Amino acid sequence: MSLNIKKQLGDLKLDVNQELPIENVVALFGPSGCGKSSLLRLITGLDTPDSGRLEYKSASGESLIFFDSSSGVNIPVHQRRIGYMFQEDRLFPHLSVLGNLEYAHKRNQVSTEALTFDDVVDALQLSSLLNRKTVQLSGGEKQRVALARTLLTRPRLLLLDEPLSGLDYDRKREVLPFLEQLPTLFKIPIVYVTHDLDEVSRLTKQILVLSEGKRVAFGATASIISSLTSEQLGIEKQEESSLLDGVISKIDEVFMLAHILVQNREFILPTASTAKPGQSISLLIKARDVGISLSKPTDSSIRNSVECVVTEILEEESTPFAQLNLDMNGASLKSRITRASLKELKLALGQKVFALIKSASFEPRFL
Amino acid sequence: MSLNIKKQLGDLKLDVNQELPIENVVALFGPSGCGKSSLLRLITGLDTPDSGRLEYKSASGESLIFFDSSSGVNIPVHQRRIGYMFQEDRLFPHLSVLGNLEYAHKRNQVSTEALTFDDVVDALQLSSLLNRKTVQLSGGEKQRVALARTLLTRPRLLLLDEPLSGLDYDRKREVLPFLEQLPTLFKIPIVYVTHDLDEVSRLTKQILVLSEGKRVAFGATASIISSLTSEQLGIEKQEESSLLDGVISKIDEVFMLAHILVQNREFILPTASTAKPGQSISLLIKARDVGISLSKPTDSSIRNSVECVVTEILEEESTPFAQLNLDMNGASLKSRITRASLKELKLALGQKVFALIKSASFEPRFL
Amino acid sequence: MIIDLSSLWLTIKLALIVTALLLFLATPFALWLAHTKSRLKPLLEAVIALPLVLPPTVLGFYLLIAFNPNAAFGKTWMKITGDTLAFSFEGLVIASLIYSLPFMVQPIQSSFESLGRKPYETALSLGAKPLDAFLTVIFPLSFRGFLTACVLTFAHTIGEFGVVLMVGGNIPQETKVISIAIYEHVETLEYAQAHILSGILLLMSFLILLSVYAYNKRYRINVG
Amino acid sequence: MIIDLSSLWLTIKLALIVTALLLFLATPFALWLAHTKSRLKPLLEAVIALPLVLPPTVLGFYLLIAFNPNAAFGKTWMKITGDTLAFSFEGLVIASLIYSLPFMVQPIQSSFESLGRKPYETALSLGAKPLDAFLTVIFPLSFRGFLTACVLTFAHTIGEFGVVLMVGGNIPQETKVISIAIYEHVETLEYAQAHILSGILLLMSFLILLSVYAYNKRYRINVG
Amino acid sequence: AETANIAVATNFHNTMKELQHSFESSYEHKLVVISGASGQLYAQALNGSPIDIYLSADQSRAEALEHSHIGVNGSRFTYAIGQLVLWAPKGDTIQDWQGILKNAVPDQKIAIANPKLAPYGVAAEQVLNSMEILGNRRHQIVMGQNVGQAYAMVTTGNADFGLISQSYIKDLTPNVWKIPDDYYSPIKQDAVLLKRAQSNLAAQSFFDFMKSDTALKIIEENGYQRAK
Ligand SMILES: Nc1ncnc2c1ncn2[C@@H]1O[C@H](COP(=O)(O)OP(=O)(O)OP(=O)(O)O)[C@@H](O)[C@H]1O
Ligand SMILES: Nc1ncnc2c1ncn2[C@@H]1O[C@H](COP(=O)(O)OP(=O)(O)OP(=O)(O)O)[C@@H](O)[C@H]1O
Ligand code: MOO
Ligand SMILES: [Mg+2]
Ligand SMILES: [Mg+2]
Repeated sequence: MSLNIKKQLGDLKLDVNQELPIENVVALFGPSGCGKSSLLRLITGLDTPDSGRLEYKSASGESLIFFDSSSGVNIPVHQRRIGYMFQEDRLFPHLSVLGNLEYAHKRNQVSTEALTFDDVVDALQLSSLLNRKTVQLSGGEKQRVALARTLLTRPRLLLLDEPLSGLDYDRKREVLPFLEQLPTLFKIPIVYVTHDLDEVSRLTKQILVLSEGKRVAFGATASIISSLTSEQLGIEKQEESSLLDGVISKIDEVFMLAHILVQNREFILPTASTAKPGQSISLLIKARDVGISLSKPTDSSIRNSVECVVTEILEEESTPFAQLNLDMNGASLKSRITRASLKELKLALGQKVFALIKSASFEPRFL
Repeated sequence: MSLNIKKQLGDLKLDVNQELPIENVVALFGPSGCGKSSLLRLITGLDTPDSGRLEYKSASGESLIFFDSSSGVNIPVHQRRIGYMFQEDRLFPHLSVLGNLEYAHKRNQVSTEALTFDDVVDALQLSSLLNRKTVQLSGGEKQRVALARTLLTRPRLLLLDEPLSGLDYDRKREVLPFLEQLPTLFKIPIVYVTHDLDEVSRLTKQILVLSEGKRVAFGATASIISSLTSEQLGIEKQEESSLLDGVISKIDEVFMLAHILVQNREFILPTASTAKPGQSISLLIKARDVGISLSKPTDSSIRNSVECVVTEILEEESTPFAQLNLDMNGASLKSRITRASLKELKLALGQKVFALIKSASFEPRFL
Repeated sequence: MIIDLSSLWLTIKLALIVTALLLFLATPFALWLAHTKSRLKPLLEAVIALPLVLPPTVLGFYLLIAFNPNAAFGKTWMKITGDTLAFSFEGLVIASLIYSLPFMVQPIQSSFESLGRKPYETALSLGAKPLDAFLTVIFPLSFRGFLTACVLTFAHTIGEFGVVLMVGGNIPQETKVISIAIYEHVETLEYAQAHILSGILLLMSFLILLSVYAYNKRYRINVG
Repeated sequence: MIIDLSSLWLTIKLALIVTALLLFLATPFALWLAHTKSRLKPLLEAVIALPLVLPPTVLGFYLLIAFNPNAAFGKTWMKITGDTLAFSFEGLVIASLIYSLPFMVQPIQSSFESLGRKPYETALSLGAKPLDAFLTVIFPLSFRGFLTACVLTFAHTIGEFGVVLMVGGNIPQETKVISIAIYEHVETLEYAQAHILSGILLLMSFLILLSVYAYNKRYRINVG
Repeated sequence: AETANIAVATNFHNTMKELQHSFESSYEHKLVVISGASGQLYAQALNGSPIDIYLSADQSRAEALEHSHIGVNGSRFTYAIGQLVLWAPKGDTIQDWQGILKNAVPDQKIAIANPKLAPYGVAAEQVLNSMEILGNRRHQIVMGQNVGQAYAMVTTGNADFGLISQSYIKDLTPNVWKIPDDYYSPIKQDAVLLKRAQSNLAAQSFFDFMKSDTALKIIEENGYQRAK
């Protein structure tokens, strides 16, 4: 999708020029008020840009101009076939849960291989709620119904605005894999707004970072998360992470561990049953989960100790912490340790160290 | 506060009988649809229980019967002076942001030592938004205004229903400390609904866990989180945590580290500048952040290695993980390691091991 | 004592036709008024309410002037339909449309305004075409406004007789509505007949209104 | 040619008093209707709309009978106030109240219903007393419904003359409202006077309505 | 000086104004004129409206009031006899009135007052009956509530002919034809004094004045006949 959009929103000047190759899930990330929801509204056609151009290119090569201020094109909302899950509750109060779902379902029966009604109801565990009135739903239940309703529009493109924010861990764990499948199984690309880095790393391959209405960065989730600082991403320091691209070399089926080669270094990590040797995967490693040792530990449960070279040392004066950038045979890895350890271990630039990563820091879902 | 409430809500039978000693912040925790919001509505008086009794006892000993079905007492909402932040957006569309805030402010000028208008506006960074119409706010901005408006009711008791769910990390980091101060600085007890264990551990001293309308557990946050399984808490396995009560023995001001004695074992953790020796604190330690070593490591950045005895070993057959319950001189600590490590280290019940905890896993905020 | 019920049917026919026509005419207009940002809006709103201000017979008098086949409007109508407007059922309908327009427009517009754009937006985003979205979302959510509008229009058209008398000419089967019949009885001191006809009219209207409201109650949307 | 403007002031006085009184009487009633779960609701709603159905003169006839100092209602009034109701300004006010009640109740009730309970709950939870919550939240958020109700009531009371004619008795200075004056001019072929008085009435009403709507436009709440 | 309230049928309203003028200039008293439909004024009087004299458009309602508990028995008299005219603004002035009515093409309308409401309507009905128009060409008849409305229908050009009171057409233009008396029973308009007026000098004086030559002259000038 080719986005080139300008729009004045009160004090905020939204101005985004970006090619979004939406094969799969693109995260839209940025601090509150940076213009994420406004951008989605412009893509759906609910609002009209002051100027610019908006062109949709599907995976199959289909190209549609949704908006073009120079030629005066402005395709109406309902013809764009974009599924949009609003940030706030927008269920229809005059319809039951079932009525709300069928509203989308009936109007969008496009192809036989698409998501079925039951798929969606099952995935979001809505069968016991179908006859409820919408006022009788809890916050999380509303959120799930809204998500289901949006999915049932079987759109060309799905825009989800913080879809999981009201859900508890259990529900998130159940809904996330379902969302993960959508792009590959049902060929529905997703633009996903969230404040949650876990969701970003798990769901998305690419990320567009906004700040005050402007594009800050766009690229592979791994490289953006590794290369931008927490300030640039608008996240907490201790959430700063590295994303490493690796290939599974071996699966240990008994202990459910995957041996993963990243730049010829081996990581041993918990794995989900679907992982296969040869598969390439990306590892999100939080800097705070990476410890440093001068020697390779032997009798501990910490399974991963990889040799690295210290390339950068950033002491955070007003905090107890320091951040290390490590070079691991060409890949870059961040570590977050206390300034006390930094001193004690007498770490210096160019020094060889072992990065310690506990396997249990990874959930199989990261694979 | 003495809660004894029954109410039929569709299929859900809400039945909670619990004494809530609300000196500070009590978390209300439980899966989506378990009745958290419904319980808050009953406490505020917006809904009326089918039967039961609701008595408020303030820290100063003041006792008020809000509701009693046997004597027919039912104090109206506005006389209860309970601040309630609804889960969904309830800003008044006919008032500006300022108007919304003043609505609460003007009606609740009870004491001079209470929160000032400017305190709240500053804490939630609303000064640039004051003249906005509410439709011109982003999701997170709305959330902050709603929180501010509730705070400005200067209530006897504050009920917050997922107040931070729409906020980004930066805002959360700014708002949380402010909420933390409320009970001590302004003598406002809080009942806090959230799905986020971090918020629970950071803000709350006590926790009430609900499931399907019934009380599952109530007690000190530390002990509940340590003793209940993730299933009982309705959280993800890898979020399972221990909470240890400790006392600060020493502060290292240079490196901003606190030495903390827990059951005579010393932990060295990053600290915030406000921490003082002698202060008691609770440490939330995620099981997945606790590694196991047979010997005490020497040349690593992992500062904390405490001697423990293995008291329980739970292998999770269908996952790569195992969970260890450790006894640390009387306190219990959970560790989550791979089953592979369990085998390799030949761990057995009663065995002495060192629990490894990286200091950086802790943020100063946990102190 | 002869009770002529033909006037009752004529009245109900007139009220139904006027209500139905106004529903179609007023709805797009109300929609436009509710969402326009035009500076003309207050002007149009004021103009719509104006016919109310004139006493019905006087409004009828002015309508007669307009209906005159030599006046612009009457002439145009004559050209198009080959018929005069005054003293015809069509004329009654037009007069009632003008007279009752505000009763239809205002409650509908008012409910559109309080509904806002969100439900409509949501429906579009779920793939509904504009008309579909209107019928399946805006209409049911503003149902109470439509109901109010229709009840006021219907009842008012039934009760109206000043305008009707003036432009209708009281032609049996054509323009002699029940309100005129009751009025006649009152004027000629036939109070018994007046009571009976009024009774019938009230009872019928009451039953119609009651069933409408009872239906509405069952149907009612729980907005919280 | 003498234009008697006293009738204009009398009319405006009547319309203002009726609108103001109805606002106070109808609002609690509309509030109750909007939120009650009583089975009587449709019944009451139908009854309120009924006065509309009768031709105004006929309604006036029945009111005249009720106002008769020998009838129950008229007698009670006589006892309390020492005055007869018929042919007095007070009588006009009461008759207009009954006649215009549905115009006030229905739009207000309709907007209360679409507003739902949420804003009210929210206001209470912010420490507002019920009346305070009503005035500061429910009222402004249903403002458009109130406006519609007041405009319809006001314009309708100005234009109403059938009922007024009957119970007022067309007594100069006391019950001779402008609509009757215009009506009389039309009936007695004093068309020039009728045009002038109509023109004045229309212009005044137009100006009033225009300023009301212009104010409303500025004031209008953006619900999205 | 005293004041009397005179309820007057609409068709007589303009004449009444002249009578009032003449009366007030030679007496000390004042009159308040309340006009309306005869039936309406009757109902109001029965229910306590403050009128002293009732000038009906017919005899029957006046009679009913006279014999009610508020009327003065024996006070009733005929103050005027209405005359019916045919008014055809677009008519052919060479024809007589019968010719005009007979030759009216089917879509031409004849406006009359509603016979149920106004005596002029009754008279008009009698005329049309005698010419068999009512039987065959009913659809051509349009009715106003009263003579004034019938007049309005003609004057606005919507009706082609009107059978109306002569009092409405003071100057007999070439387009107005008097309908001979024998085509309809006389339209006798009766006056009644009400009991509440018995001690009211103004009412008494005006009631007498109505019978005076001055008054009768004015009444005649306005298109009515003197009662015989
Ligand atoms: N109609 C409008 N008029 C003026 N300002 C507006 C309008 N709509 C949005 N804004 C402002 O534009 C900014 C971007 O809003 P937007 O809703 O896109 O933020 P967001 O990135 O989605 O934030 P959040 O994560 O809090 O939902 C906000 O500061 C908001 O106040
Ligand atoms: N008025 C009602 N009638 C019937 N059922 C209701 C009603 N209100 C709530 N419920 C049901 O009661 C249950 C509890 O709802 P509640 O809103 O209290 O959940 P919650 O714990 O706040 O969940 P969440 O975390 O999703 O907000 C839900 O299953 C909801 O559907
Ligand atoms: O107004 Mo009348 O009663 O037809 O003369
Ligand atoms: Mg947003
Ligand atoms: Mg909830």
